[in-house]
Amino acid sequence: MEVTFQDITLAYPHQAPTLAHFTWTVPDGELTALLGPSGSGKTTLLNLLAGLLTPDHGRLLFDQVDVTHQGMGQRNVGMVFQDYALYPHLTVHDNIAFPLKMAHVKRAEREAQIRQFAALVRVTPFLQKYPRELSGGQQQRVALARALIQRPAVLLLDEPLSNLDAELRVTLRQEIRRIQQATGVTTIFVTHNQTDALQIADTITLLHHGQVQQTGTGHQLYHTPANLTVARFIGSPRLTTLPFAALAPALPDSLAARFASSATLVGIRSEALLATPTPIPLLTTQTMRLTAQDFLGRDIVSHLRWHQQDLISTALPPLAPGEYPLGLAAPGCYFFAANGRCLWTGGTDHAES
Amino acid sequence: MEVTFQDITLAYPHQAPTLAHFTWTVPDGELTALLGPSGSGKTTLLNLLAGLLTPDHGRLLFDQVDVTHQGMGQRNVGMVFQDYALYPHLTVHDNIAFPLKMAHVKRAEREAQIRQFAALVRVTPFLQKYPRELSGGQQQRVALARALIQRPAVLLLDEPLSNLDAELRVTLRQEIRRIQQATGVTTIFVTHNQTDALQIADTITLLHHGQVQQTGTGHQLYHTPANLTVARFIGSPRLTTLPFAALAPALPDSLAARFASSATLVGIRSEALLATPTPIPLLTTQTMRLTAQDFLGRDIVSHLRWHQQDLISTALPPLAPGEYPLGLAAPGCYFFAANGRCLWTGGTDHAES
Amino acid sequence: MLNPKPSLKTTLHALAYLAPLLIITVLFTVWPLLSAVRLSLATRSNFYTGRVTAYGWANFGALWHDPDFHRAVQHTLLFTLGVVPASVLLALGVALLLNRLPHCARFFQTLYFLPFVTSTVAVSLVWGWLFQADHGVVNGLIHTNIDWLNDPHYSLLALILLCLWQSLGFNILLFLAGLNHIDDRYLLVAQLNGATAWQRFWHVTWPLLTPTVILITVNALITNFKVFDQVYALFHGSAGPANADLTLTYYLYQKFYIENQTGLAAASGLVLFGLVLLITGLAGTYFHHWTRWLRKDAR
Amino acid sequence: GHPAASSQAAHRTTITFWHGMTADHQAALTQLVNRFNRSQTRYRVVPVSQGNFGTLQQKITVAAKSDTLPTIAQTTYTNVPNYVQGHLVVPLDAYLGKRPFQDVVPVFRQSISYRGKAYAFPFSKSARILFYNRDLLKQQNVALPATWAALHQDGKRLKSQHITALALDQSFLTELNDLTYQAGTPLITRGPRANLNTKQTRAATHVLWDMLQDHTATTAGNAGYGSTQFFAGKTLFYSGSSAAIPVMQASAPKGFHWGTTVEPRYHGRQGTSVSGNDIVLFKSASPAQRRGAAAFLHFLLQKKQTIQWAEKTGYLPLTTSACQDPHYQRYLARHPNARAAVRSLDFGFQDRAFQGYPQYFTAINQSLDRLTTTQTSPEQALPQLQQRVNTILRENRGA
Amino acid sequence: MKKLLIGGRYLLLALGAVAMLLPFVWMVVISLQPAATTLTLPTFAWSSALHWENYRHAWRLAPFAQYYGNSLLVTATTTGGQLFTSILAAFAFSHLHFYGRRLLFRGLIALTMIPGELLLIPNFITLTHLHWINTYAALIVPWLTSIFAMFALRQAFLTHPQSLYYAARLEGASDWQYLWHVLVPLNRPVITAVGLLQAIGSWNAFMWPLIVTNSPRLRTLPVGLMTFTSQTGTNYPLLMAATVFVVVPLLILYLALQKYIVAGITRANLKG
Ligand SMILES: Nc1ncnc2c1ncn2[C@@H]1O[C@H](COP(=O)(O)OP(=O)(O)OP(=O)(O)O)[C@@H](O)[C@H]1O
Ligand SMILES: Nc1ncnc2c1ncn2[C@@H]1O[C@H](COP(=O)(O)OP(=O)(O)OP(=O)(O)O)[C@@H](O)[C@H]1O
Ligand SMILES: [Mg+2]
Ligand SMILES: [Mg+2]
Repeated sequence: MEVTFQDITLAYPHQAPTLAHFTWTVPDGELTALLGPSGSGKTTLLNLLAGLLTPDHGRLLFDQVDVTHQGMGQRNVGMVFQDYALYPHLTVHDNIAFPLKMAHVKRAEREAQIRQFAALVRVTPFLQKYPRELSGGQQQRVALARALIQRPAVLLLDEPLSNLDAELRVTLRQEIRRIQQATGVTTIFVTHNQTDALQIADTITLLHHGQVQQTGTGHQLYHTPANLTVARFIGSPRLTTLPFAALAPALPDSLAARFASSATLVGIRSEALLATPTPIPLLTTQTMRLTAQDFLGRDIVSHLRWHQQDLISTALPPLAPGEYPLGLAAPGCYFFAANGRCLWTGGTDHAES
Repeated sequence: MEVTFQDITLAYPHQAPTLAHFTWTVPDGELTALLGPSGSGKTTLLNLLAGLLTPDHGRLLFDQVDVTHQGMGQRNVGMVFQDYALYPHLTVHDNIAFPLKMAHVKRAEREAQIRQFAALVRVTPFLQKYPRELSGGQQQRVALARALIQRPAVLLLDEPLSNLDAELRVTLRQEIRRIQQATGVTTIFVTHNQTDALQIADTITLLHHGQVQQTGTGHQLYHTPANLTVARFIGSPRLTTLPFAALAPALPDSLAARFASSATLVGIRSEALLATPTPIPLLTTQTMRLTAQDFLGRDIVSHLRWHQQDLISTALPPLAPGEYPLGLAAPGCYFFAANGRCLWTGGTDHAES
Repeated sequence: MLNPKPSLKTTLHALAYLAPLLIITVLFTVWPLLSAVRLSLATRSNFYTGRVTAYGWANFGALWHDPDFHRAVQHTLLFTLGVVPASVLLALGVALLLNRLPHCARFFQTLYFLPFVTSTVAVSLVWGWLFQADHGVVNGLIHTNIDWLNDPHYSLLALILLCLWQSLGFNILLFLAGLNHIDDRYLLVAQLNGATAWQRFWHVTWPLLTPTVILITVNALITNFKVFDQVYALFHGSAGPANADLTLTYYLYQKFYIENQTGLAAASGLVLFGLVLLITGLAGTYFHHWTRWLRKDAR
Repeated sequence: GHPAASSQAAHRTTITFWHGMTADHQAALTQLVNRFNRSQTRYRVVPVSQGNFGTLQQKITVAAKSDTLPTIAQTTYTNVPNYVQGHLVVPLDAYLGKRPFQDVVPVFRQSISYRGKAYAFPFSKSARILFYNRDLLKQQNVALPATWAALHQDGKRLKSQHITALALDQSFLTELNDLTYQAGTPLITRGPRANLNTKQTRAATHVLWDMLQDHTATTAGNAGYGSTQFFAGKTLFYSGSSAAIPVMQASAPKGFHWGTTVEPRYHGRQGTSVSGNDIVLFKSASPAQRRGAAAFLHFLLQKKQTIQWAEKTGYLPLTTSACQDPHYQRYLARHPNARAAVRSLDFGFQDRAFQGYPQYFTAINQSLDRLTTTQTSPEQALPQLQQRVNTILRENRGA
Repeated sequence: MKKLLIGGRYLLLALGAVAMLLPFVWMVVISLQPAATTLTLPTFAWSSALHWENYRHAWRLAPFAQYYGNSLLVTATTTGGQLFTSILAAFAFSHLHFYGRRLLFRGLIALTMIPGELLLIPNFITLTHLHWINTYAALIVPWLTSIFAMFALRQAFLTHPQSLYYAARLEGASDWQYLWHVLVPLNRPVITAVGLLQAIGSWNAFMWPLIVTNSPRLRTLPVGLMTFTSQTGTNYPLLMAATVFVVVPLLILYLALQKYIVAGITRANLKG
């Protein structure tokens, strides 16, 4: 099922529109990750899709069929709610069984499926418990099982893994991916976790200010961001920015001249600042002061200072504070226009094409 | 305030104890991160601390004072609940104001503080809204403001950032850190996000199977895990394990001989498998087959195959699939005993001392 | 839906759910009401045949000039004022005491519910006995020798006490159900937020209980405005000494069934209707503000 | 169900009889009805208890408005004018003839007719009498009062002994009726005309009101009946209905001796209110039912039936011949307390029935209630009452 | 301190309980006094023997077995009907959106303000036209709805998080299924309480059954209580005995349902 938002506007009562003239197409049979800052309207989008909200204006198409005014019962959409929405009076078993019961699935068949999905999300030991007797993560898993068991035409997952530990998270996202690929159900996966998004999504859409900022694979969003917002949002640690003017003198003359008038900001990924010598081609080599290093597991975050600018690198080995000559690699270095548009992405000028 | 759990046992009705003879000390004035898989009892621990639960057995000490049977009102504990528990009948403003109102803080003073904390968690535009009109992340931030404004003696944060995007997450965890350091309030921070834990915690405690597995700084837990559970839980991608016997022939003889009888499992961190040549001292160099590479932002996850074992490396550059000679570095390589105890951690044999 | 837009379709759908209630209500309440309106405007009619020969406002005029009617209105207002706030507050108080009682909760709840189970006739007899001037228990308790049921100064108070006592069980039960509806965690959080017991009640329990409070208050207003059975039973089919307990419904009953003054009775019924409407309307407007947080469609 | 009996029953005309009798009275009535049903094969009377008289009245009202009235029902003759106006009832004489009424006790006959036709058949009748505490009477050395004045005088003397002379029911309307009748100026006279604010009425009212004021008399208030105080030994006399005699007998404390006598005189005349219920025949009844009803009423007037009714219930026999019947006289000899009521029949009287009587009744009761429970004096209350009743009469004349 | 508070709570409750209990005790005590029709209320006579046979006599004086059957039938059907119609309407008023919703709701509430005494006659006439007088239909049908019950249930339904409704709808439940599979079980305490209150009202209803029926075959218990009162006096002990056995089924019902009324589902299941 391909889902299309056509020029949709939606405003909650007494406030500015959350979505204004919003247009977006979710490709059929793919797993699309929806990223965006808190409050950017991700849940609102899902609610529109599910039919919980009706747009003030615009149309919503499911495979070219206008469903804007269809009731929620008719759309066959499955959803994991951000607050799980488990039925407090039903046991875990009955919560998972609910969609099947509604569909009058035979008892034996139902039980088999419940067993299967409960095992999948690892809640088998809790089947006879009530939601209030579960931990946060367990509740989330029950909600996930309940949405998956329904085998909907469109599956909406609103942060389905936010309360799970790393291990479970990996397992479940792989399962979601597996189920999605096996059934080919169009899936939208809202998450704040970029690894989740990058790991399982076919495409990623970044939502901000009520607009789609960019749609693409994780690689595209990371390496060729459409604009500053995307570049800043994707990647951890966050993109370091400095005025183009500050860096220009250090750049190769041709590059500096080419963007002198258009670029206002430079963005530098943490892995683009390297210890020299290095085989990687560099834009420039500058002496920077290492002020501190944080050890975060396998990452070493180095805080650098250069010409009154703070920079961050994750590509340095453990070093004592002091001055070092560091190289700036072209990939991982972006130039942005005043309106935020990305002008240059480390040599692959996709943004210009 | 130093918090001590002394031999605490707690079982929910009709089930095996969630905590059994649990002993743990939370150091005074520090920010302790509590990690653990979903359902391991983290929320239960916080509830015990807050007085929402009374242990079946054992004592709970606040600065050596037994508070096991004190009511929650007397403990002056602030808490962010995993599901926020915002008052549905109060606006955001009044939700945040609640603890101050209870403490009869003067109006002007109260308003000033509310303004300050609302700005801190970036909910100022929503002050007059009701919780149900907020997005998930916004609700979470309100809950955080409500807990922080109370200036409690012990602050308990149950996944306070799980629904926030990376940027907000960084900002808020730095704020939490700042407030914690400024006020010196003993803080326990439950999280599934290791970066959060590694970034801001003074110490990290890993809870599993109702027991503390290890307490230490992030560096300690990562580089010198006490046991297999810890080593597996911390670090992403997850630790790869293979039978000791499989690796033994490739190891230096002295090392292989020394652990031949005690070690059963080897754990290898993804950054310990390197492209050769490399300046880092290696345990061994082996030819491995690169089967695939995933590009996750700045990480490249390489899937390797060697002697029927699957291995993962994040230290390889982009390469075409094929056979490569790869080095195994000592740091990031652990030997474990059959009971899971860590015997050797890449040369720094802390586990033996 | 989150942003509801009623349409013909949704209206028909909703009507299907409302139909059973509406059909019976129209047949047995709305229709009779219309005939009451007709009666109230009839100035000349045959009581038995119901044939009306002249219409006008005379019945309302007659009420306006009838001192008994004035008395009835006055008593009804006084009575309601005496019963409703006290009944709601007392019931709430008892319900709070009973709520989550560690031991014997069921036992006490049953005791408090007893008066409501017992039929009004028996209850009134019992209270007639309790209120006796000479050996009455009430006088014995407060060391007075008031002739509760024969002294026009006290008989309304006696009625108020009886109704308070009897309605308590009803309201307590609803309050208990309402209290149970409140998620405990809000109280726990409030406790963590440093709220004292009183603060917890006032800032958490009470606002979350508003739907129940509204229900009980509106219901109490309506039932007590219509009080009749208790008057009839307590004063053996009279309106108390010197008409001191003449309430609007009693007035209506008297006009209708004893004096056969249909028009007056219907008119007084409509005045009563209007009066309750006005007062509950005022109460409703007041409550409207309280329940802002509950309303999902608009703020 | 015996098949023969039921097929026979199918041929019978059913006469529905709504009444307001319960307990022992209902049992006595059922017995009478059964006997009637056995005595013939054409009609079957089905008695239906409709609770008490209040609910019975309400039920008749409701049934009248929906055309579901029974064949006959118990009611008071004072309702007859309203029923006639509503075209609900039919005269009995057309079916019963005049003859059966000739034997009816004269005072009961007063209430039978309205506008020259017999509508109300007397049924459960009683008279107002004076109960006295035998022991107290002897102890205080008081004679049975012949006049109201004597009663008041005795009362003043008894007051020093903390004894109240007279206990009255909640309302003293009956006694006031008696007094004004005795004074020769009934409250309502032909017309109908209300004489509620005349000198005589005021004087008569004062007889009772003064006694209440100086506590030589007391009303029962909410207890309803003065027998409570009477049995408590606090009052010497109790003015009450003869219908209460059987109940009084049952509820008298052990060792309490009491007797009955006729009401005192006033202005030298005797006069006693007779009250109770009657039976009316509704228009909705079919001719056969009407005939059956007549047969049943005829049956009730028979000496055997009416005596049995009187003995079982404490109501008065309906016919003069029954009163004089040796059988009944023997009964009176055995039950001396029942004698006063029968004696009262000689000077008994009944209120005049007129349209609007129920309203009048409510109005006067309310006024009297005000006299007893508040500081209002007859001079204040009666003019108002007169006015109100005038309005009532005027309105009903117009209707 | 905590103990003191709890103690105070019990003390207050116990004091109130005496006031609540006293009339009931009195009722039972009177029911055991020697029976006779009297004009006055008997007073306590503790020393005398307890006349349990009053209950037997009272039972025999009227067809109470028949009355019991009728009361049970009428109460069960009207309460069931009221709950059914009110649940449906409460759902519409709390979850559905339609034109005139607020107006209709307020209008219905307003209708409860009309005194029943005013409606009695027109309703009786309606029943006459329907030929329902003296049938079970007359006892039952007009009482198959209760606006109060609707109001009470709507108030409760309003407080549930909407996400439950949406989740159910998305999972393929119709409104009807959501109502009966989720909303009703979730609100069991309130529904039980309201049902109980309605049942008591129906059980004790007096005027209506008396007016619309004519034969003892159809009459209900409260009408039976009239047997003991007449114009000339009341048999108080028997009346009280009968009242006791009228009340007892309600008490049993209450005791049976009590646990459902105070068993919250949304209660956080933390110990302590
Ligand atoms: N019912 C509502 N009434 C009014 N405003 C609302 C309502 N629901 C959401 N909003 C507002 O609309 C905006 C978008 O909300 P939405 O829930 O879609 O955000 P989100 O992207 O899901 O955020 P999060 O990641 O924090 O869950 C927010 O600013 C929120 O305050
Ligand atoms: N009220 C309860 N009744 C019964 N069992 C419970 C209850 N609350 C929690 N449990 C069980 O106790 C265990 C620990 O729960 P807890 O909520 O402490 O986990 P957690 O570490 O907070 O997990 P998560 O990260 O998923 O929130 C879980 O297995 C859970 O099922
Ligand atoms: Mg959201
Ligand atoms: Mg938890």
